[in-house]
Amino acid sequence: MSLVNLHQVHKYYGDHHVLKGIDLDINAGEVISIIGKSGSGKSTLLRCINGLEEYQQGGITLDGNEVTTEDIQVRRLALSVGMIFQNFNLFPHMTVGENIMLAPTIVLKKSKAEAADIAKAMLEKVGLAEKFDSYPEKLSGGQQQRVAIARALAMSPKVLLCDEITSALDPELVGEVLKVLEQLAKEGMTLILVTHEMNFARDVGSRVVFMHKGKVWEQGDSKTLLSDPQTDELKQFIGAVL
Amino acid sequence: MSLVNLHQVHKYYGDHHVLKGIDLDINAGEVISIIGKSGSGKSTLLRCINGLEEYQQGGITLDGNEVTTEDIQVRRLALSVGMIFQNFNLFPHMTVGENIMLAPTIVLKKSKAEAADIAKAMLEKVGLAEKFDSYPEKLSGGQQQRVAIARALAMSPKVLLCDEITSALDPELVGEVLKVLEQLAKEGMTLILVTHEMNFARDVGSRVVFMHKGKVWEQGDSKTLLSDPQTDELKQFIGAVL
Amino acid sequence: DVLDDIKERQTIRIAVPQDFPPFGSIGKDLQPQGIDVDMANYIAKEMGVKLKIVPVTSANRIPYLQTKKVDLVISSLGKNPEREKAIDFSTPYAPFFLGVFGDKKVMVDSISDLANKTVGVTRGSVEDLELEKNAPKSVNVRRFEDNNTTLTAYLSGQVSLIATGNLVATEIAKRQPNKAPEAKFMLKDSPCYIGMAEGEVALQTKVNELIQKALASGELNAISMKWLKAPLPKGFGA
Amino acid sequence: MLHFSDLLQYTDVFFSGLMTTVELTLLTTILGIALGTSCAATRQYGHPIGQRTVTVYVELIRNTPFIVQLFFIFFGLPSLGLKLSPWQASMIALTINLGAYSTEIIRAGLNSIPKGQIEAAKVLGMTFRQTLTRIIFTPAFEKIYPALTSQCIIVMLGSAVISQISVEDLTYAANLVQSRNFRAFESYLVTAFLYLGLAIALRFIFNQIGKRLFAYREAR
Amino acid sequence: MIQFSNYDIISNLLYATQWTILLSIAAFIGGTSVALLLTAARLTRNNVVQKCVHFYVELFQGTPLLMQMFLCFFGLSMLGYEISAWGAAILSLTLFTSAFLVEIWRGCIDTLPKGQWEASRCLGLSFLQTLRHIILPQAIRVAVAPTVGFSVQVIKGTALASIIGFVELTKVGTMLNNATFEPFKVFALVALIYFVLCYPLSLYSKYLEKKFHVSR
Ligand SMILES: Nc1ncnc2c1ncn2[C@@H]1O[C@H](COP(=O)(O)OP(=O)(O)OP(=O)(O)O)[C@@H](O)[C@H]1O
Ligand SMILES: Nc1ncnc2c1ncn2[C@@H]1O[C@H](COP(=O)(O)OP(=O)(O)OP(=O)(O)O)[C@@H](O)[C@H]1O
Ligand SMILES: [Mg+2]
Ligand SMILES: [Mg+2]
Repeated sequence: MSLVNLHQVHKYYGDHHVLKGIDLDINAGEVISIIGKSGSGKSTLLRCINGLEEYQQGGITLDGNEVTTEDIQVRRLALSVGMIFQNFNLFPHMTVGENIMLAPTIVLKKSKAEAADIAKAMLEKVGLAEKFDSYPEKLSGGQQQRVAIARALAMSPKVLLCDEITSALDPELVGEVLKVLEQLAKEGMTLILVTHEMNFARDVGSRVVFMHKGKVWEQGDSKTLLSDPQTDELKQFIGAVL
Repeated sequence: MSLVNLHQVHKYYGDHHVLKGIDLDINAGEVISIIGKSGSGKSTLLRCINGLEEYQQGGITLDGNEVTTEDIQVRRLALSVGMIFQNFNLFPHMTVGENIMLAPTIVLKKSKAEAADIAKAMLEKVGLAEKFDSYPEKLSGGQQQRVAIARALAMSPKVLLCDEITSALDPELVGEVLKVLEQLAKEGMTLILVTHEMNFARDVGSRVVFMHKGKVWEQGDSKTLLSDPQTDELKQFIGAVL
Repeated sequence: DVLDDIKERQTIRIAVPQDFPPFGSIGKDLQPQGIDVDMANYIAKEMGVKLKIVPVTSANRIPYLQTKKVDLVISSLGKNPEREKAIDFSTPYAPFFLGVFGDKKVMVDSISDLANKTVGVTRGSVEDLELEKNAPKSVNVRRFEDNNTTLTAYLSGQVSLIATGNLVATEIAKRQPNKAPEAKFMLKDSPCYIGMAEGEVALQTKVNELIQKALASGELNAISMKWLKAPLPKGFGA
Repeated sequence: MLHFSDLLQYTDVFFSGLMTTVELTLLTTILGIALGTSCAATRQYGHPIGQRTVTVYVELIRNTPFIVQLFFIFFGLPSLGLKLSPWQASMIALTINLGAYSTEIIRAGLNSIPKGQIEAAKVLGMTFRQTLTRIIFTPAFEKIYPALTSQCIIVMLGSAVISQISVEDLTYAANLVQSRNFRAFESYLVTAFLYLGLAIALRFIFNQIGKRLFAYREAR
Repeated sequence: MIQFSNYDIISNLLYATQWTILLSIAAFIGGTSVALLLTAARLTRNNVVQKCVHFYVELFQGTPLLMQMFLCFFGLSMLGYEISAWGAAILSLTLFTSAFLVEIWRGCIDTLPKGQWEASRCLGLSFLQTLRHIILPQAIRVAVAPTVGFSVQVIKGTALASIIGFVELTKVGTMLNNATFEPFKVFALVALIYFVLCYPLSLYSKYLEKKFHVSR
């Protein structure tokens, strides 16, 4: 059975029809890249998957459980879905270590010591072991984003949602974040990424989903789709970005 | 004689030594791309060239005149140097037309009619003739940046300084701005660009200047430098960005 | 001097209370009326100049005089040594007794009974100074800016004892019979004087002359009858 | 012309007035900010009825003069059977006043927290209460701390009015001295500078506390 | 004995409201005029002038309005300047209002992005031209809302003029209270009238603020 399943999902902002019947099946271990023009509904799609936004029609299941925006449901969901944002959203008044330990202690009720061990292990993973006691504002953008990844990983999620997580970074910092993602992909983590990094999508991703006007316009194996787009819209998009 | 000349320029912010002896010669008609990591001093260098920042040692001349930060001097400089910023800095309370006409009327003392003609011609050039009466906020980022270029061009500068002028734009809007720059380069305008667009630097630029730790670390013909970097630092930088 | 100024101006500025019935309080038209106002009218008429009424509070009436905002203070002003250092006084023009008044339920018969009691008083008034001088140290004196506030404090029940003039207390009794304060004991016999800036001898002489004249002609007595419903005490002003 | 020496014998009057002002200021600062915080949280995230109530309270207080509020509480409420000492009435009036203003200020702070912070907490599985206390409050207070400081000082200066209902604060001292020695200008001038000193001291203390509270800022 | 009917109370309060309004308008005009001068002085970027303005602001923001009134009223006369309660109230409210408005307006000028100054400079505009064409038009739009908002503080500030004996709304309130002994009713009415004066201004200020933010 698929890990994430979307079935005819429709989403409106008021009168604005943003998602127009999305069908999508994602299996454990897949690395999905969602691409598309600004406003095509990529972020909205991600946010529906983890209950940050309501949808009005259709259904989303995660690991067989229905996704809704009820508080309790969202909190239960948070145990299996991690999310990373474009602008990091680290908590500025906590050290890197405290940022990572917070949810394991107050949500998973782990002891401080245990949480600290997890935090250290996760920081190790993203290559920032020495930043445990630094405050976020002292880190570069790339480092902050890696901390955000570590923070999400500390909850040992089954899926990681990433919304343009390298767009706010200076170009020379993009690489270090992508490297971490690549490592995660290798370890078998299920990743759903909204991204403009075509090279990454092609080389690391298993599948590319092209969204256009609130629909999944075209999807398929990442290498073939990007080198041989079928629709004019995707051709044009690839032309503009590359 | 060179159009812009920098000789052993040193610049400090307090104790922070930001430019450490910059030597640079730029001839009329050249298209210079300045690249380098964040914090390497690229913006500072540009801002010294048009008198927005003071420097503490060395000398800068433009068309033979010394550059200082005195008010009168800067205003005289403004007649031959145009600058375009990352975040456009259009005047939000004026229409596109008024934005462009402002300096020609109150600085160059041209008549309204004459200034309007110039504004229209410049808007034509950047492909926005029909936006004369729009307010900036109604335009997309790419269009705003093109207006900013038109505004600078209306003063018929000898050099145009561009500080990462596409970094704040959505990827699909970058192309339209670069196309305008390319056109200007073809017409023989001297351009000094701080940029992360390596393809543009290679294809359109005549020379690339790589800055590192406040120094001009390496420079040369754009095609050869980017395909055959000499220093480790540049190699690493190119590796990270491309 | 001030007397010349008044003549030149053809106007005399006199400070009167507006919160101290029956000496001065406002009518429906917000204009002051009372003994002090009648007295002011009398002085102006006798001097043959126009009258400009300036409403004041007990706390600020002396500063008004010192800062030459007014020529005379006719504001139920009592005499004491501190004040005599700051301003000059005429002869008295109206009788006045100071006392402590209050709720029937509060048992107080003399100044020593005030120990550990709370008394409301208008700041800077003669009764304020009397209490400070003679009352036991343990008395809790609450000082309010003007008589308005002192009375309101009593009537709203914020204090159950106040130190004030006999006439003021009578006035309350007239207006709010159910809350009429009971006289507890007398603090001081303190007739009212007209105040003027220090060293204005000409003005002082003139004012004293006019008071004597009113006393002789029965004018003062008439004012007393009108507002106090009683003639002046025997030997007043002698 | 000026005789400041006449004030010397009243030093203890001024001092005790100053202490009353300081005492009331500190107390109302704490109570007022606590009131403002709960009202702001109610207004921002609470039940619609709670939100409406807070709005009415805030607008009523912000649009009427403090002295009228004070008179209303001290003189008006006893006719409803609620008798308060001048000190209590002042403390309540000042607290209610600061509460209303700080509600608006703190709400601006809550608003200034990027939505992303709240979402980040949400996707980590935190409850709303946890998010409020651990994620929102500290940065929100830091952002509005200067505004809050200024408001507390404004309330402290506004407290000069409570002398009108016989609270023996600093202004009361000035008035008392003035009614005894008739040196109005001198005693008011000295008092004005005492208030100025108090304002400066208060700002300094607030800054010091702020440095402690938001120590992580210093880590830069 | 005089009896005050509700009609008498209300008509007297409304009569006094005129004085409150008049005093507010006078103080507001005085305050904005002085604040304009001080803002202009501050923009000269002359160090000494800026220090002076700063001191002025500290002084009048750091002392109670009531003290300022006492000093204007009793203090100035003691120094030999004749001043009425009305004059003292206007003078002290002007000082108070201007000290706050200078700060508010400075904030408005400071919120404009530095890029606006730099872009103007790069186009060759002089300092005065930049002010006139770029900074002030934008700053004024930002400043309207908080300035209207502050006018509410001015109206409320006029209530203190009652303490130096100026007969306005609060003063008449206390006078009527003394004559009627109905503090609850009188002060509730007084508060209501202030609310009716101030609340529309508060609402208008909020509306302007919103409008400005939307059009940004
Ligand atoms: N909170 C919201 N309220 C109303 N409309 C919204 C909201 N969020 C997004 N939209 C609209 O929904 C559409 C899809 O937005 P979405 O953010 O999903 O696009 P996107 O593909 O992620 O674009 P981008 O690449 O710019 O992030 C857009 O037209 C946007 O204007
Ligand atoms: N106004 C300033 N005050 C103090 N330090 C500054 C200032 N502006 C820049 N710096 C410092 O000077 C150094 C060079 O900054 P500069 O903005 O020139 O770098 P840059 O190469 O343009 O970087 P970026 O790619 O991030 O724009 C940096 O270390 C920066 O922190
Ligand atoms: Mg998006
Ligand atoms: Mg830069």
